Amino acid sequence: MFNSTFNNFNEILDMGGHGIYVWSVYLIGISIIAISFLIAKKRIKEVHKKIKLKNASS
Amino acid sequence: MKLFSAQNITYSINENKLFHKLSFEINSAEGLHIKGGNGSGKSTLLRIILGITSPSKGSIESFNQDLKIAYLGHKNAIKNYLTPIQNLELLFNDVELNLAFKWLHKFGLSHVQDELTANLSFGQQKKLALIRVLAKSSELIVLDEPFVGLDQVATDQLNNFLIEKLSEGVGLVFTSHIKPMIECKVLHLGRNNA
Amino acid sequence: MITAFIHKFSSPKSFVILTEKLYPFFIIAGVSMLILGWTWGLLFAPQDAVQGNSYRIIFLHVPSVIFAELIYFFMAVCALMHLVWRVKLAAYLIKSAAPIGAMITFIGLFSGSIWGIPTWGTWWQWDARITSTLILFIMYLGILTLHASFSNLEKADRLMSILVVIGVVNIPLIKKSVDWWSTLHQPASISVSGSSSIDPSMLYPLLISAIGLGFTLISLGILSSRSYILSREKNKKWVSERV
Amino acid sequence: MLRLIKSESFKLSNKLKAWLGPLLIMVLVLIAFPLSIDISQYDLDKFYFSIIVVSLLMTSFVATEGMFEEDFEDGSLEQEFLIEKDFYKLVLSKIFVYVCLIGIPIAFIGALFSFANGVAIGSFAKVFLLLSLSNLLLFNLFAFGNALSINKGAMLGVLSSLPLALPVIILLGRAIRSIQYGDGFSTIIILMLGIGLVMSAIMPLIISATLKTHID
Repeated sequence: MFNSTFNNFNEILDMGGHGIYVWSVYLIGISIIAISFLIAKKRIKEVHKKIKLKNASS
Repeated sequence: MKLFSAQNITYSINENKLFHKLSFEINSAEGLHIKGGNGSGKSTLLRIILGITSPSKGSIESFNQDLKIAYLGHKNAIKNYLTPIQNLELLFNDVELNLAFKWLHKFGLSHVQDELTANLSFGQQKKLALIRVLAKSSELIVLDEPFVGLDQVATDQLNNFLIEKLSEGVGLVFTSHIKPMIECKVLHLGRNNA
Repeated sequence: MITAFIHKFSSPKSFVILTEKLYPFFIIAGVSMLILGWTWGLLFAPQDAVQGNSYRIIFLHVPSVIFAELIYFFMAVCALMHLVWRVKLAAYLIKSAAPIGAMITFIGLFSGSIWGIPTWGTWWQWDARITSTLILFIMYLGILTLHASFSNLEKADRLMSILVVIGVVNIPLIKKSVDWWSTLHQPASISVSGSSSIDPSMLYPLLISAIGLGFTLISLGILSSRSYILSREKNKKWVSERV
Repeated sequence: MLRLIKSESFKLSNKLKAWLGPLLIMVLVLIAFPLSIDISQYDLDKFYFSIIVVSLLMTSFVATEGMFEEDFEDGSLEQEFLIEKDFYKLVLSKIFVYVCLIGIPIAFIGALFSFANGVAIGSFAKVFLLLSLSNLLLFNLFAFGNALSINKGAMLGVLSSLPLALPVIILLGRAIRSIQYGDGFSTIIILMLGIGLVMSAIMPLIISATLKTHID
């Protein structure tokens, strides 16, 4: 069960001709999720900044 | 007779307080004049009295669920693709319609009664909208800036009408920038509350 | 009574404090399970007899489609709470969950499309499941658009909740139409009650990556809800004190 | 209730644009479709139904567009609230009036065009019944969409209620197939009637709550 199905790195990339589909899906999927995290973190920073500004002015 | 009472009511939009901890009551045969600058929450307060909006905090109590209320707000609820006559026919049953037509005559709108309401002037439309309140029998009259747009004659007519209604035991709440000729309690908004 | 109970445990303040503590757990668990599940699935799981290696997309596709729907149901529960008990936090959570739902639905759609190219020979089919997922995606965007159209945010919250609750009826309805249409889509690979039609060597990595994706999405939800709650409650004292 | 039906039909019949417009759009779309393909009539009858269904969808959201907006903008909704304390009856009578004055004529036009395009005359009544029923469903749904988006334009209303209308479209497509092949028609009609009745009872409740949120 835990033996790799693939013998070398090229086979992993190629995946029997389907590598382009598999890897592009994972690449794009992961980057979308990662970007969402970055956006969420940036939003928190912005809100904090805004509230700090407001606190300073009041 | 008590019609409505409010205890410590607060109203806020998007977490901004419009008014804070307001208490008052409305009795029959008594007028309440709500004063305040622009954006002090006068119209909102009227809508709370009407039960359209609820306050964010505090409690309100209306003592009669079937209270007959006549109300005219900023929006005049007039269909401008109909004639004044058709508008009144939509609003009133046959009995009330007679009284409504009388007011139409009193306000000097008889000559435009078959024009489309869209072609009437602002003041004329306002008068038409007021007939909704004037010709309906009611126990509480709620008016939002009733005098705006009215000429002197109509203002007097409205004042007299309201005084007469008060003597008949009808409750009255209104907002106005002009000092009316009606004797009534005054509620100031936006001055840390009267 | 019940209202008081719910309101006590649903104050935005305690939610923010609680989730801030839970965040490290979710993000670490989520990411490590994703790495484990995907490495297992991509490199160690056996090849599918029919589809060859292209089936390995399943480890991203299926979890994302599952969460595309789960997030909507979560939003519907929140919407009911908001409408019935006027829980403010529930509305905040809907608003923060909707973009995440849209995102994961998009991932599900496009991973399915790409998967379709080697297996079905086409990237799109007017098949009931695919179509209903596309509709789900549009519904997420519709909800966000509706909320953005109103300047009175409390009004926007309530209208959005109404739409979410009505929309939840729609999903099973559209799914039912699977029976009405001739469908190309393979029947769901895993069923909750019965036995799975999938080999354990493929099932385990799939389950692990599904749970991992769940944790990851929860931690994303924690981040986005925090920023939204802070911006909505910016006039409150506790927010100023926290920052 | 009778008062509301009377006043709503009076208002609608005085707005030429609001009730005649959708009918004309329906006719125009149905004319436009045969023009957009080759005039060879051979294949037209096979998929002409689908264009009827789509134009039905289109016209019904055009028809319901200003359903509540006018009453909201001019304050009539508030006045109605003071009388009835909710909008259930108002919405119910509004949808009833709209279906009678616009929905059924649209269904009639659709049925008329369907048999002008090679569908057997015998199925005219079936098609008419089917389209009227689906208009009842669609008007309820789009009324909800318009209540949600009230004064924010029809686009928002369509965006939020069109996904809800898609099951209706699937049902309709299925029903039309059953007319063409002549089986199971009555089952579908009964199903649609049932859904229509349930929806006509429940949708006004939801729409009423939505309108209440708006005047709040």
